Parts: sequence; C-alpha cells; structure tokens
Amino acid sequence: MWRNFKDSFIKDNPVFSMFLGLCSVLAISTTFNNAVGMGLCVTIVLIFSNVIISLLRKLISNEIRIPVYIVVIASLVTIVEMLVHAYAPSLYRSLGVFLSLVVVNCIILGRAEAFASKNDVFSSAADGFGMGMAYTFALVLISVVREFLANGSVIFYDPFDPEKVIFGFAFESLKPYTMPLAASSVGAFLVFACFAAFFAMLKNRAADKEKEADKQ
Amino acid sequence: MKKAMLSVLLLALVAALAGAAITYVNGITEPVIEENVANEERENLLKMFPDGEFIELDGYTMNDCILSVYEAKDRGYVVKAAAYGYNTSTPIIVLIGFDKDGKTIGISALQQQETSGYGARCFEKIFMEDTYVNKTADDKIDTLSGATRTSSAMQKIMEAAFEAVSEVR
Amino acid sequence: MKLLSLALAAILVNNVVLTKYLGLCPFFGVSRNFRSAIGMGLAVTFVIFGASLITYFLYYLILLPNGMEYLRLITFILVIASFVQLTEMFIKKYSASLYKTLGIYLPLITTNCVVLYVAQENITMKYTLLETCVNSLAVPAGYMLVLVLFACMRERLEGADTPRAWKGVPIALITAALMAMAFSGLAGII
Amino acid sequence: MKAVIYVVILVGVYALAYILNHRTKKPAGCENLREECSSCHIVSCPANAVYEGGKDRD
Repeated sequence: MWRNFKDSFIKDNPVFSMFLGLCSVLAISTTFNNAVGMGLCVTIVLIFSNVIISLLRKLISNEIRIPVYIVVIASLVTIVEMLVHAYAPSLYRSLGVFLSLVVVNCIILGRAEAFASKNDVFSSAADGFGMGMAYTFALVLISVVREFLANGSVIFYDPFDPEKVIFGFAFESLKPYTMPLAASSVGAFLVFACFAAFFAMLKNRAADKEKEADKQ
Repeated sequence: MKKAMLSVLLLALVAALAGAAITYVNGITEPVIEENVANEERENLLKMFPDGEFIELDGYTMNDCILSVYEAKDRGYVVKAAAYGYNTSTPIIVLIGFDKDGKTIGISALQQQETSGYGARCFEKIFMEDTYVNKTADDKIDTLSGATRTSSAMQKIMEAAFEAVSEVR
Repeated sequence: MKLLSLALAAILVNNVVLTKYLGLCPFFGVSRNFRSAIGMGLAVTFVIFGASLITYFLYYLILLPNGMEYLRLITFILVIASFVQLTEMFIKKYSASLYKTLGIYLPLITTNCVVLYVAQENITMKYTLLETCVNSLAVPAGYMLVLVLFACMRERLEGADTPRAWKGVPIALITAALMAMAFSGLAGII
Repeated sequence: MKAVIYVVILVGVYALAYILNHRTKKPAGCENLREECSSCHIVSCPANAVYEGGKDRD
C-alpha cells in the first residue's frame, strides 16, 4: 500500500510527470493559502466523483460513459463551489474563477475514466484521495517556493475567518530582496519548469538504475 | 435496443438527481451568501460612519463607475465606486465618505490588485489621506508618478463620486 | 472604439495563455508542429465563438428569468460538450478534408479551460451581445497566435540539445516564460 | 423543480449529440488519424494512450 502511495506522489505525480491540471496549478500557486484551499477542493471532488462513478460502473453502457462522467463532475463542482462561496468567502474570493475551472481539470476526468470505471468503490475512493493528495502536494510545493520568493514570508490563515493566522514564518532580513516576478505569470512558468525538470531527473535516474539492474 | 433504452433512462435519472442535488444545496447556501454580502456591506459602511444607519439612495444618474450611494442619517453620504486601473481583470472598488456639504472625510479600498510597488502605492494610508481626503468638488485630484494608470482610475472614481453626491444632495 | 480596445486587450495584453495560464494542458501537447497548431487554433476559435453565443442566450433568456443562475456552470459545460459533438458530426458528414485537419482536436476541446473561461467571463463581466461576440473571437485569436508562435519555436527546440532532464515540457515552459515576459511588455498599449 | 427538468433536457441534448456523433462514420481515408502529441494525458482526447489499450471498448 505504501509503495503505490509513494509512487503516485513522486514517480507518476499527476502534476509533475503527467502534466495534468496545469491550468489551475500555475494560477493558484501564488500563495500557500490558495494552494491548500484549492488542493482540498480538488481532493473532495475527486473522491466523490470516483466513488459515484465506480458505483455506477456496471450500469453505464460504453456508449454514454463520458456524458455521465461530465454530468457527475459538473454537479459535484457546482455544489463544492456553492459551499465554499457560502462558508469560506475569503477563499472563494482568492480562488475566483479557477474554482469553477476544476470541472475541466484533466485529473478528475482522467481518474474517472482510467481508474474509477474499472475498480470497486473502496479502491476508487483511496485512489481519489491519493491523487488528490498528490495534486495538493505538488501545488503546495510550488506555492511555498513562489510565495517565499515573492514576499519573503509564507502565511497560512484559517479559511473561515481570515484574521486568525494559523502558522506562518517570515524572514524580515530577506524582505528587501523579494522578487515580485515570482508571483507573476513569468515566475509561475519558471518555477514550475524547474520542478518539472527536477522530477524528470528523478525519473531518469530511476530508469537508468533499472536498466543497470537488468543488464547485470 | 433494450440496452440503449436502459442507458438513456439511466442518464436521465443521473441528470435529474444532479439537478435536484444542486437545487437542494443552493437552497441551503443561497441565504448564507446573501447574508454574508449584506453584513459585509454594513461592516464597510460602519467603518466610514461608526453606528450610523444607512439608507440606499438612487437619485443619481447611472454611470459605470458608481456602484451604490448611501446616506448616513444627517451625517453625510457614502459612495461605492469601481474602475479598472492597471490590472484589467480585477477592478478597483473604493468606498468614499462625504460629510453633509460634500467634502470627502474618508476613503477605503475594498478591493484592489494593482501591481505591488507601483499601482498599489496609491492605496497607502499616507497618500490616500492627503490626496483624497477633505477635498471638495472643485479641488483638483493629483495623480501619482509611477502609478499613472491606477491614479487616473482613482481620479475618474473621485469625479464620478463628487458628481453623484452633488446630485443627491 | 471600446470594442477595439477590448479585442486588442484580449489578444495581446491579457493573453489567455500567458497571463491567465489557461489552456495549458493541450498547449504543451499539441503545439509540436505548425500545421497542428493552426488546426487546433481554428477548432478552438470556432467552438468558443459558437458555444459562448449559445451560453450567452441560454443564460439571459432561460436562467436569469427563472432565477436559476446557480445552474450556470453545468449549463456551460453541457453546452460546450454538445456543441463540440455537433460540430464534429457536421464536419464528419460534410467535409473529409476539414476533418483531416481538425478532426483530432475537437474532442480535446471539451476539457480545454479557455472555452469555459470565456463563457464564464462573458457573464461575470456583464458584456453586451456585441462585446460578447468580440470577446469570443478575440480571446481564441490570442490563443491561436501564441499557439502558432510557440509551435515555430518548438520545432527549433527539438533540434537544440537541451539537457536530458529538461527535454520536452520543462524547456517548453521556459520558452513560455520568455514569451510571457515579452507579452507583458505590451501591457501599456490600451 | 424547474431546475431538474432543465438539467434533464440539457443532458438529453448532450447525450443525443454524443450518440449521433458516434454513430456517424468517419469519412473515408481518415480512420486512423493520429497526432503524435504524447506529453499531455487528456483522457477524452482519442490520441490518448488509454484508447490504445481499450480499442475494443469503444
């Protein structure tokens, strides 16, 4: 169980190695707070959609499986969007249009098609959770780097009432050396490129090791 | 042929369930959202005139800058206005407080995402205090070098606000 | 005059890929060569224009009067998806040559963030019908412009000897970053 | 209540378009139209690896 969990985090992390859901990753990762909020929303939608789709998998005929997936995912996202709009308004304002763009997030439709439509309910839910956490992990990783570069501090405040700061660290001495570029779109592409290259390097190294092992 | 019928029926059922679920959740969240917006509005107004009661007025000519005008009972007026500065995707929304004879007594930016270090300097306390506060309709509002796009948007907002207040008074 | 500045802004200044990170999933996948970039661009332009007009009318004629704004997201998705299916069907029936260039990209567009973004933006920015048409043509035009520029650069990139880890998408991201920098220089024109 | 009918009609239109589209045969000569874009894993794109394996499913 741990083996495939580590795999989905590092080796075939949906964001870094399969480049799914890029639209929201780059846009949302300006602050750590947004990243965690978005990650949770995607994870919730992913788990529920996987569960519902794996429940229906025997009934849906092959002809209409994509329409059913789209309807299920769209209604789940609408419901999550409404709940966030009502109970976490500050998170809703900072995520903005990207909360409703989760519907076309390639990860959710991808997992529904590739995994949920073939496995039983429990493993689909676990897979949804795993993929969601991998997505959040990638998002948080990038957002910590970008927020730190952009304003020298990372703060995480409670989404339900923005004043209460849960934890945060700031390096006052670094404040004059912040790079606002990191928060802009240029910075997003650069930081993501470095992470993607880093993970590609990890993958290449693992592949080379396997090749050596086979040669012996 | 039967299988096709079954799947179409199932799809209709899924659609119906989806529609019902959304409507149900909307039933719960709609009032909460409205209430949030309402008391957020009140909070901003109270920041301008502590414990004044506000009535919304609409005696002013509509223009795309002014969002709403409130009158604080025999204490003055509050104008909520918006314009696009440098950032053309998120507008600047500002709340301006006027006393009874149309002099600005306070200003607060509700929403602005101008570029930090340039446009955002318009919204620093000191700059806002001396350029926008206790000005009357005929004073000239000056702009801030290095933040021309943002300060000219603010100029547009101030002119529209003065005009609206003069009409309402 | 306002329409021209709206169109110019949508194409150059707030370019949907470089400043709003939308449509990246297919952007890195498809823009391998020039011809496929043009094919993708045309397909996206057609779908966005058609779908956002339909969603505009559906929203203002059915959703608003009956007070069902909360259904806007599911309407957008379903309209875009069915529009894509219908266009694919027509192209299949009537012109084999067009299907050769566009056929592969049409199903891809249903999961494209740009289409949904434009439909949503037309409503949140409260555009009039004319502005919606202009916006629905300008944004995909900007998308296509960046896609085609990127495809040309990508062909040169294949030749360059980038380090092994950076091959493929990472180096494409760096190129996109440089393009974003170039496009942000245009910010002051409107 | 109106919402439910509205959604059902909308989904019906989409399903109809979906089925109609899958019933119309591809024009001659471009059955195996395949674009070698390998890096994105969008599942609904027919060029995706998922379709390779699941050829019989469709």
